[in-house]
Amino acid sequence: MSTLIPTTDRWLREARLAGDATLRTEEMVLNIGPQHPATHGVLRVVVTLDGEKIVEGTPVVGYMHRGHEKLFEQRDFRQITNLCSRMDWLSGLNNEIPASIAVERLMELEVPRRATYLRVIMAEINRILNHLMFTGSFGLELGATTPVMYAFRERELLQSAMELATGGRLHFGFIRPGGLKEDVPRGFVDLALRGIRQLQKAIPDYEDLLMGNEIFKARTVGVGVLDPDLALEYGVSGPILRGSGIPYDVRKAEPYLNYDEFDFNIPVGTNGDSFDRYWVLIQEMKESAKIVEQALLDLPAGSHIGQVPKRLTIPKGAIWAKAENPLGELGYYIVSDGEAKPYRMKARTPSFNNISVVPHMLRGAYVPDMVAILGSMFFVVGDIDR
Amino acid sequence: MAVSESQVDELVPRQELKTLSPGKTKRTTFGIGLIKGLGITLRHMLTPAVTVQYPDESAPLPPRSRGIIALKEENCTVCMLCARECPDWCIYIEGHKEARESVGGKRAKKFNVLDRFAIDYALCMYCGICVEVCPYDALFWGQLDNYSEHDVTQLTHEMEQLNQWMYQVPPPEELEIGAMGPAVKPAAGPPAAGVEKEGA
Amino acid sequence: MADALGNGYVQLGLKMSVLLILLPATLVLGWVELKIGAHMQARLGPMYPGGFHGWAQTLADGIKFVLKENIIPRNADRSVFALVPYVTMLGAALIFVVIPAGRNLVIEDLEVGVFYVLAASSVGVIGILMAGWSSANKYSLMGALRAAAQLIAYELPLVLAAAAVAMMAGSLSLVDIVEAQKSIEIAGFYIPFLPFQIVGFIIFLTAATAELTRPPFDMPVAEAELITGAFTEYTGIRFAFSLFAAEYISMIGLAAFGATLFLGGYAPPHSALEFIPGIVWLLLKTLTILFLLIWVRWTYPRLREDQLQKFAWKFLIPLSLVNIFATGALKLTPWI
Amino acid sequence: MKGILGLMPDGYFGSYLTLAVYALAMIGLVAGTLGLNRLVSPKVPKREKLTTYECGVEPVGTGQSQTTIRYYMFALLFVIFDVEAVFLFPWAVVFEEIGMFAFIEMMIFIAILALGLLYAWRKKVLDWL
Amino acid sequence: MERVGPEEFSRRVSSKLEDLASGFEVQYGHVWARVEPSRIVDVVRTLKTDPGLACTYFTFLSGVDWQAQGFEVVIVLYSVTYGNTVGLKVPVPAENPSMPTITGIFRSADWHEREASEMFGINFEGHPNLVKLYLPEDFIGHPLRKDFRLASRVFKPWPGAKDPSEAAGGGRA
Repeated sequence: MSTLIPTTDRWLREARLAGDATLRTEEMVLNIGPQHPATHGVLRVVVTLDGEKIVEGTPVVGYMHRGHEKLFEQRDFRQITNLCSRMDWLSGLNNEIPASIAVERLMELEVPRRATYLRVIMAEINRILNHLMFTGSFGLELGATTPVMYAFRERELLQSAMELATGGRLHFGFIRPGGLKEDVPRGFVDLALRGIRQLQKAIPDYEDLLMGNEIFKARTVGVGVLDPDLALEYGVSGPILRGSGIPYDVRKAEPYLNYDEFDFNIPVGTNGDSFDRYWVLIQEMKESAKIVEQALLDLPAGSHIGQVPKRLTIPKGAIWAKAENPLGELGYYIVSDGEAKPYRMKARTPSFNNISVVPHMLRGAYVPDMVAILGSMFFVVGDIDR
Repeated sequence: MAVSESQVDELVPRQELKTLSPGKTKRTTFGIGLIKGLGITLRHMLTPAVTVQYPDESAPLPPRSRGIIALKEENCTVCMLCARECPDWCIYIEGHKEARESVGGKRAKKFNVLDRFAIDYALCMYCGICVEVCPYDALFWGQLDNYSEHDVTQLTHEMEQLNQWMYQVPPPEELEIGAMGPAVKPAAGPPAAGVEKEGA
Repeated sequence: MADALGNGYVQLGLKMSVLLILLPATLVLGWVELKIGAHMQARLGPMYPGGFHGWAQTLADGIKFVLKENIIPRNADRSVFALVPYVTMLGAALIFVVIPAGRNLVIEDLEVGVFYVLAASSVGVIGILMAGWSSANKYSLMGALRAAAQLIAYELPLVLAAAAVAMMAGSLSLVDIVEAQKSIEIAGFYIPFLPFQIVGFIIFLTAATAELTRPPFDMPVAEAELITGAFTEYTGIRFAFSLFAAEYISMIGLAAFGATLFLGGYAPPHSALEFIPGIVWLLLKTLTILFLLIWVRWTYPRLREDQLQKFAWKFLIPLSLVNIFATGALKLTPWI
Repeated sequence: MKGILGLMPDGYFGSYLTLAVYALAMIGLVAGTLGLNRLVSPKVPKREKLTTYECGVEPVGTGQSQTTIRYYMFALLFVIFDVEAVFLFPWAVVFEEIGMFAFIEMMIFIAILALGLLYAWRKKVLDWL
Repeated sequence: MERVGPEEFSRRVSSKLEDLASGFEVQYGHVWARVEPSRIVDVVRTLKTDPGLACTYFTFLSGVDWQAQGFEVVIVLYSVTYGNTVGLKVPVPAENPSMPTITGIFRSADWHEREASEMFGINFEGHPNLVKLYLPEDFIGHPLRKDFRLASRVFKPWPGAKDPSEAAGGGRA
């Protein structure tokens, strides 16, 4: 019997060594993207396949390069704020915050407490919006079409709260150096609270629908394991880094705004696999909801913008300022030569580093795993390419 | 370099860093998750849908919603501020100076007269800086949620259309409790009072 | 009149009329699936075409498909590519020949009915294989290989689950199987095989879903990975036939087959309800199974091909072997 | 009753003749719709349109390449078990008449095959490479 | 292992890198230093491997064009253990800008160096695959250099001329 069924790998290897023509297989080069549902955006992954197993997978970026850094050099900071929100279009407000923090530090501007609170509220709502999007689309990539619809339902209320305040649904352009563009209108607090409560009620559904599901577990547990050391070396950040077990969150490590006044936890995964990353996302939504709730109930009265000169000229110098974007650490390195426009403004976007580690994770995975890996690496193509 | 639970506390002394870990999620027997999932979808099937049927009914737009930019022509002084501040250079203004008798009739004063005001919506990124910087309240956001044209060249709109859109401009809304407007410069008066919590 | 009905050709013609029902039934099922799926997702689904809850949505889709350009890519194997809709449709439609809608209301009561259905239902997979290979597209190729792998995984559990029913009934004719279920009668209630074959029923449903390449077993046409896999290159009416029509027709066929095997087919639940025609009961039972299939589709994510293999070989097949043993033991127990 | 070639439509082969007619009718239906489509649909072949789809870039190599299929062993096992199923059906129909003897005999047959499955399992054939 | 303040961390960095770098300073809570191109590999290695520094987290690498004064490559590393940021400024000459690659220490620098290379034209010696990252293969020029003009701002006249008559003539203020 043992000669009848040898272990397959030995058997195939022998056949290959013997040069058996009937068993000759070729490696296949396949382009996944730029027009592919799993890359949700114009990301291209060139994979070399042996059957369905990925031998080598390389992301090809640049299909969406819009030259943000060059454009920054031609604009003043009010204009830059509006440009920033277009990098990671799922978390526009979070993109704007570090840019204006950098200016505030350089100019030693004081931000009123009310503005800081509102910034935190809206940044966290934006984080929830972003996370909802990814929790939904991750299910979609694994073939479950329903979670994304529920996610959009929950997004709607929070989205309208943001729209009520800023007038925009994606590109908010609401942060200004020194505070906010304007104060929020009557009804914002109620609407945001309602949205948060609805989300808190709905989260158990997400947990049951996907995280408790045996098929989902089979598809994600142990798939796309990201080693914590590798993650650090690649500058991976955000939910992905925390999924790998490293509790690095700029909100705690280097508190900006007034995050140190709120009570929230940092969810940290243990295995660094797709499941843990998804788990971190869901938990972060809960924590963000907690922050928003605290901030809303505690919102102080005051002005929405500090004393800001009519014409912003940034004193000479350079600064590196960072913040915790929903997708990870977003920072700007700003060099100023004393004018209104920055001399050089480098945007360090989270998705760029996050996606550069992907080749390591794709090696040896199956094609369907690739979808789970890309889906759980949470990237926005505009954030990679800028 | 996974950080152990004990290390975590040492890392961030400023504030206790509490971490959650998925190890604490409960394990269930095979099949429970599958059945729970079915229960959720069934429950949703039996509850009413949350969507609105778009062309027939549409969700209300908030007053600040950025639909189109309307121009109140009589307020414009051709100061060019909007055109200068526009990050996309999408506003075109033309005008000329005209001498007019003022009411007193003492001497002729020069006025700026607006000849052309056009916005190229193909370039516009809806940032609203022009509305924000306009010192004479000549530009407003109007509500329109399905603005489109068939041809990109038709996206440049002249004064007539921009004036028409003034009818879409909603009345200004009230601010949230506790709002005090921009901080007042110390030179202009006493520091802004009442930064105490009012609650929301 | 009676003479005309007795005429073989007239009878044959009447039997063929079943075909005319199949396409409308596909459209209706497609619409039902859209609506159920939408409501499970807190949406309304199609509402406009036709007026009442968008009943004509799938009809409109169908007309659009007919009007669309039919593209065969340059590198494709043209003849095989064009043959695919015939194969898939044939595989789907052949099942109906033996499904009884009443004691005598069956196109052909083949003696090997169960066997025939199982054979006919796997023809469709050959269509997927042909589509994948002839497209000369790498995604399609992977889809085709997955389809072949899937055939290997689900065929055995399906066969073994059906074999257990054949043991219960002592026949392979579907009419006999229904009659056997009618013979189990307690206080006028006809007890179908379901309570005795609950394990078999679950195995059957699982394997049938895999055979239909429906979620969670839709790996050959996985849209998020392989972009509808084997049918990536298909457009217009060929796409509609190969993918949608074939899927919905075989879905109805397999559901009716399952209803016949496990739920008592055309038999009413109680002897007092005999006056309602058997076709109504068959339809109700078929719809129940269809709802189950749709329900599962809109709830679960997709499995991986190797996971399906493992699931089939390490769980379903041993389980169905045990089921056969249990069925045999049950039949030989004197008190039944 | 006479039929085509005297076989129609009753008798053992008659059933299968019905089947053949049914299949032909189905093919006719599909062919008819495809024909209708040919009549009414536009035909604008363009180079780009006829290119094989590969996510918007020029495809590399061919789609009809020889690739590793990882379920070769499953296929072999499948053949063995499918033959078993063929044996199972005739037995399933008649085993009640023969009784306990047939039951035990078949169970031995199944047990041997199950043992084979177990062996394959232990040899890790049931895992993909 | 404990979290240290930036001042204390700066002292540690300067004592460890005394021979290799200069110009240590703390700006906005981040430690900055100037490093000559020839020393950069050693500096980065020390920062990463020294247990007292443990800057294992690679934040970014980019450039600044100081025109006549050459380029400046900026590398920012972070120590998750000590919660501190270290920024390195590497002056690179304007003529034939070049510096050794640090991909040997941080594999992540691969993409960052490719980006800096195509945007500024800085050559990273020893980089395994220094091809363009974002731009098309045949793109000529280095977009982030100051002498590379933003095309849209060159072709289109400035619409914001203050004097209306000047604006009507399409002139530039």
